[in-house]
Amino acid sequence: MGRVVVEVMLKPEILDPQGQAVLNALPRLGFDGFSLVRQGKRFELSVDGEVTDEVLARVREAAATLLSNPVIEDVVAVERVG
Amino acid sequence: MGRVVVEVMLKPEILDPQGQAVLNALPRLGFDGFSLVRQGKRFELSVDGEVTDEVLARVREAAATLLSNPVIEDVVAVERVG
Amino acid sequence: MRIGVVTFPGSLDDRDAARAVRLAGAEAVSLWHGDADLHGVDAVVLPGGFSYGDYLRCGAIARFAPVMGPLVDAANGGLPVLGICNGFQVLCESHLLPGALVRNDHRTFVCRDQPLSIERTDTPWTSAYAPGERVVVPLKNGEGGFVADERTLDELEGEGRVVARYVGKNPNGSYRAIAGISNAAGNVVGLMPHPEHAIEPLFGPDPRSGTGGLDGLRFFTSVVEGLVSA
Amino acid sequence: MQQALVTADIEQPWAALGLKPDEYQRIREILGRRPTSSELAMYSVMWSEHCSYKSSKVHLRQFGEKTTDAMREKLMVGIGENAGVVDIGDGWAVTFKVESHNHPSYVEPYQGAATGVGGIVRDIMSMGARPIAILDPLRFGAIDHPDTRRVLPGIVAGVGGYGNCLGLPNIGGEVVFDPCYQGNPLVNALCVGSMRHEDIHLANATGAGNLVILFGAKTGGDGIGGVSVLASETFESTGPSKRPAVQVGDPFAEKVLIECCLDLFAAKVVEGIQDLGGAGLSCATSELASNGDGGMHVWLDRVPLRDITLSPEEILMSESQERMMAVVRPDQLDAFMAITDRWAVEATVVGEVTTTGRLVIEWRGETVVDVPPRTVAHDGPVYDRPMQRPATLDALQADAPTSDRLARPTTGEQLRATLLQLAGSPNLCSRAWVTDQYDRYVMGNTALSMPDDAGVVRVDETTGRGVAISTDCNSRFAALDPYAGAQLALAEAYRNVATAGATPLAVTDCLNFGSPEDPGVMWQFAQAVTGIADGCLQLGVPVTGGNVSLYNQTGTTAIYPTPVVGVLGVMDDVTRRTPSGWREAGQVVYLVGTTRDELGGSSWADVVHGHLGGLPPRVDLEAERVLAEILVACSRDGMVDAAHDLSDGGLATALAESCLRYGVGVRVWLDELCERDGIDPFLALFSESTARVIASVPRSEEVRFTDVCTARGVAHLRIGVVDEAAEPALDVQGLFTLPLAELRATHDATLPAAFA
Ligand SMILES: Nc1ncnc2c1ncn2[C@@H]1O[C@H](COP(=O)(O)OP(=O)(O)O)[C@@H](O)[C@H]1O
Ligand SMILES: [Mg+2]
Repeated sequence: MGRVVVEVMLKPEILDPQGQAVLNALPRLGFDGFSLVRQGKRFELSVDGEVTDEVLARVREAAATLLSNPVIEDVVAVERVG
Repeated sequence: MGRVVVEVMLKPEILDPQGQAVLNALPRLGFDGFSLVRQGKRFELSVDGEVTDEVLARVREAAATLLSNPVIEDVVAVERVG
Repeated sequence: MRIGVVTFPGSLDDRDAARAVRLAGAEAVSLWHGDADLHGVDAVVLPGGFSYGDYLRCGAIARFAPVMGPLVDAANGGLPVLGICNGFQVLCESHLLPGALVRNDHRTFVCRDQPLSIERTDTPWTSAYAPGERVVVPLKNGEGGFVADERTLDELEGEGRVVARYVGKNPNGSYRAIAGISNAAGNVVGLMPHPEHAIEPLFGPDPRSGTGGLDGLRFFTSVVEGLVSA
Repeated sequence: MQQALVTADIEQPWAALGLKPDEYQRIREILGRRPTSSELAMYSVMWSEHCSYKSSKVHLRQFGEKTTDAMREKLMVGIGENAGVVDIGDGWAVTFKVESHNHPSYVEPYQGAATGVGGIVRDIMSMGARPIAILDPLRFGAIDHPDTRRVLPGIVAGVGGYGNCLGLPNIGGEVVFDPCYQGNPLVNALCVGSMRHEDIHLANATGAGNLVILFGAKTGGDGIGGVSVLASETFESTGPSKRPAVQVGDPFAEKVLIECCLDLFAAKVVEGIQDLGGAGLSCATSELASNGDGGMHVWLDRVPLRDITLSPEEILMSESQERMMAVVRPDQLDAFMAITDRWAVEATVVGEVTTTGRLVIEWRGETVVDVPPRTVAHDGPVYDRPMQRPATLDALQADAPTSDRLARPTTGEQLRATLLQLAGSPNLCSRAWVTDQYDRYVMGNTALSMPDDAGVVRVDETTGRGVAISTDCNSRFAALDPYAGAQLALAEAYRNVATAGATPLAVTDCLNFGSPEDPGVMWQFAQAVTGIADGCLQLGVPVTGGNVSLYNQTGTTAIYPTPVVGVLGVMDDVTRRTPSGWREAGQVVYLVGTTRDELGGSSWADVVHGHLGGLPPRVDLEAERVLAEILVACSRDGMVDAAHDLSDGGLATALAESCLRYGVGVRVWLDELCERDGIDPFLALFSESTARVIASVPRSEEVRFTDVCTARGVAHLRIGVVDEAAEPALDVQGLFTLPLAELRATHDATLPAAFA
């Protein structure tokens, strides 16, 4: 059984209230020196067999069509793992 | 300016309705052969200076306390990038 | 006059939308997400709710439902389509409307009586309003922040496609306080607030906060009258 | 099974599973052998305090015993089923119940609260009803305690996240702060459902050969927590010992399940139905069987699993959410499956109804359970635990807030400042920051919700028939006197429902207390139950169901007794509902009821002096009953435009809230009131005497209104007039003027400042 990880982040120009909230909370907990936090998504997809190049290509397509919305998000990684 | 990426996933035994929804949607879009999808979070934290080991240690602590909920989530990665 | 109301798994305001259609004098036809057929309706409402739990992104999974195939074609062919809240999100994910809806800037779900100004009145859904008219309609969403790039926003403004705008405090961080937009032709309208919850006295916004609590009904009478006279 | 006979004397982990030596012994007697590990798992969860009510049963019996035939008249299903059902007329019935999810919400606030809502909604569904509204009585530690900041936003987001996604309007609840809840926040959730009389379903498995179907979510290792971890470590079976103690909710799955169930009911393909909640399959199978023909055969390995490593014991104990169990005739199986398929709900035949009188469960060809189901579901241990009135109570009751001990405001300036201080205090400030996170519009039937006295929803769209509900409990009163405190909770909820214009019909309660092993707590519990039972008898409204939550304590310190009472009332036409705010200038404001020097446990003593002592206000249920009659008549005949009940914070708070509701001011005079009741302006404004409301009466209705009060011998007095000035204010003549803008700013600021 193989796995593929897909990572999706909001485009830099899109407001990210969750990242902002984390940024605001950090100093309150004593964590200083951070200038920006952005929060995105990480998907782990398991496939039955091996992660062939063909599988990877299909995941790339799914990442671009279903797992992300290109209007607001970028797919930053599609990678084999494990 | 340096960056650190933190990745957080739900513990394997915790129900992940979002991942489940994606898994169910994939075949309807013609993407077959997936056996499991889990959805987690990816944070990008920017720091003012360089990402020293000390910074990394602090991020690790923030990851364990603020960025994840240890009752239901695991921190799967804390890494320097860029 | 037959107006379709689509039910996805997780749709919540479908029966409310059907009630609004009936009160506006038309027949409400229930359309099922898994049925790739619009059954000859004269207009369609995509109601609010949490289709597929709003998992992944709001509207992202509903977009691929079988009913959306004929719906997209019909919308491109001029069929009046109104997407309310989750329906708006589905229309954006389907690229029938530009932009996207993201998590509210204050990160909490908000339910409130929302003042709006109706800015475009030449759509089939807003023809019964006066340009610039101020109305109060319930707003309830967790991911209602309308976002798009600057060029798209300028284009929407330039072409007069901002259908409704929030008045007063921006409730969710929407860019340029946009509450609703239309496609270029005007037949497809997406709206974050819920006009179907302001159609009966005493069951909508406090009468004190607006003009009697019935401000939403004209979204539905607009399309009915438009279709009758067409 | 074989194993159990062969190794009859093996040491079993009964103690680790929470069973007492004599309980384990009883299980052996019932079975005539040692239990298998699966049987032990079942008995241990079903005989737990949570499922068996072993400490509370002897007291709860009063609810049944003190229900007269007259009170049963509208009661279609009483205590003992998943939820009670009452007849509201025109062939409509409603079912409602309140439940707690306290501890899970402390561990994981969002999921704990979310699954609390999910659980009570399934109870309502299992009666055959469509859920139509939610209320959420909540209690937290001090507002400025760091843990409150951790817990409250998550709990509120969880209640909202789940309820909003289900499409159920949230029409009321409570938000109370008190240090006694610091380590024990209370998350109670109430759900109401409606149905036609003929659609009532019950949880029983009858008809030999009928199929037992498990449907909804797959079963995972959720929510068996400590018990399960222990279990998997000690049971003879293998399996990973790491199971999540936290249940995660999937509101989308539950929404689909609701619609699916309603389609199944409409198609009449369900003979009996039961939700899966606490104790999961152990509970569902044993209850269905023992309420039916008494026998059931289950193939446990057919249960669809999310985690294939689960042992049979764990499958039996799992509390995975969003599951239901139905009993279906074989000839209707296809129709059943067609409906579940349409909603993409997984459904599996896992068993069959038998006439053996035994619940037999098989796992991979081996019998792992063979028990009389009643012994699991209903014949658990019953304890009559020792009770003792706490020795400290006398001193507490003696410490009355008399004027020589607590300084009272006297001047207009002081009274004004006191009113403002109360209006901004955590327990009296605006709840909007919380309730704005809840959808109150969905379904389009909400006629009243926050911040009015009761939530009101329409049930029948053609006639407007509907119900009103309120939940209340002032636990400070209950701490001073649990019997009176419980009756005061009942009285307040009853009054709230009547204030909205509805005729009170039925009661549900959620009894949140400390450890039953503490005789003082047990005494409080018994007092509170007796108080509610006696009160309901006097008011003529039956208790239809509820929930007990014990062990709410940190170390040896228990929470204040918190018997939350929910009252449901009916209205022929909800458009006649009475809101809590006035709107028309010139209308006359009446105070109905009598005001005495009653400040024990009051908001004033708490907020201004941090004081709790003395006796709570006097309970007068006959006065409440008559007041309710007046309020219902007023709503039906259009005699009042607004009415608001007086409770926490007394008249001052009620006036402030009625002004703020629509931003319309009032001019008030207190001289006559002070003279009539022999009190001073301070008492007039801040005393918490019960059986009182204020009402705004159109001038044209004044005669009729006063006649109605006079005819019933109820004290009533004109105390003010609605006054729409350019700058609306709460003006107490001769004492002070408080502009509403200032009042609102104070009232609105508190929760956002603490949590936004
Ligand atoms: N957690 C909550 N959820 C929904 N509504 C709430 C909640 N807490 C308070 N409310 C609503 O806010 C209003 C004011 O609450 P409260 O002062 O406790 O009412 P009362 O004193 O009349 O019982 C009521 O309408 C109540 O139902
Ligand atoms: Mg009240």
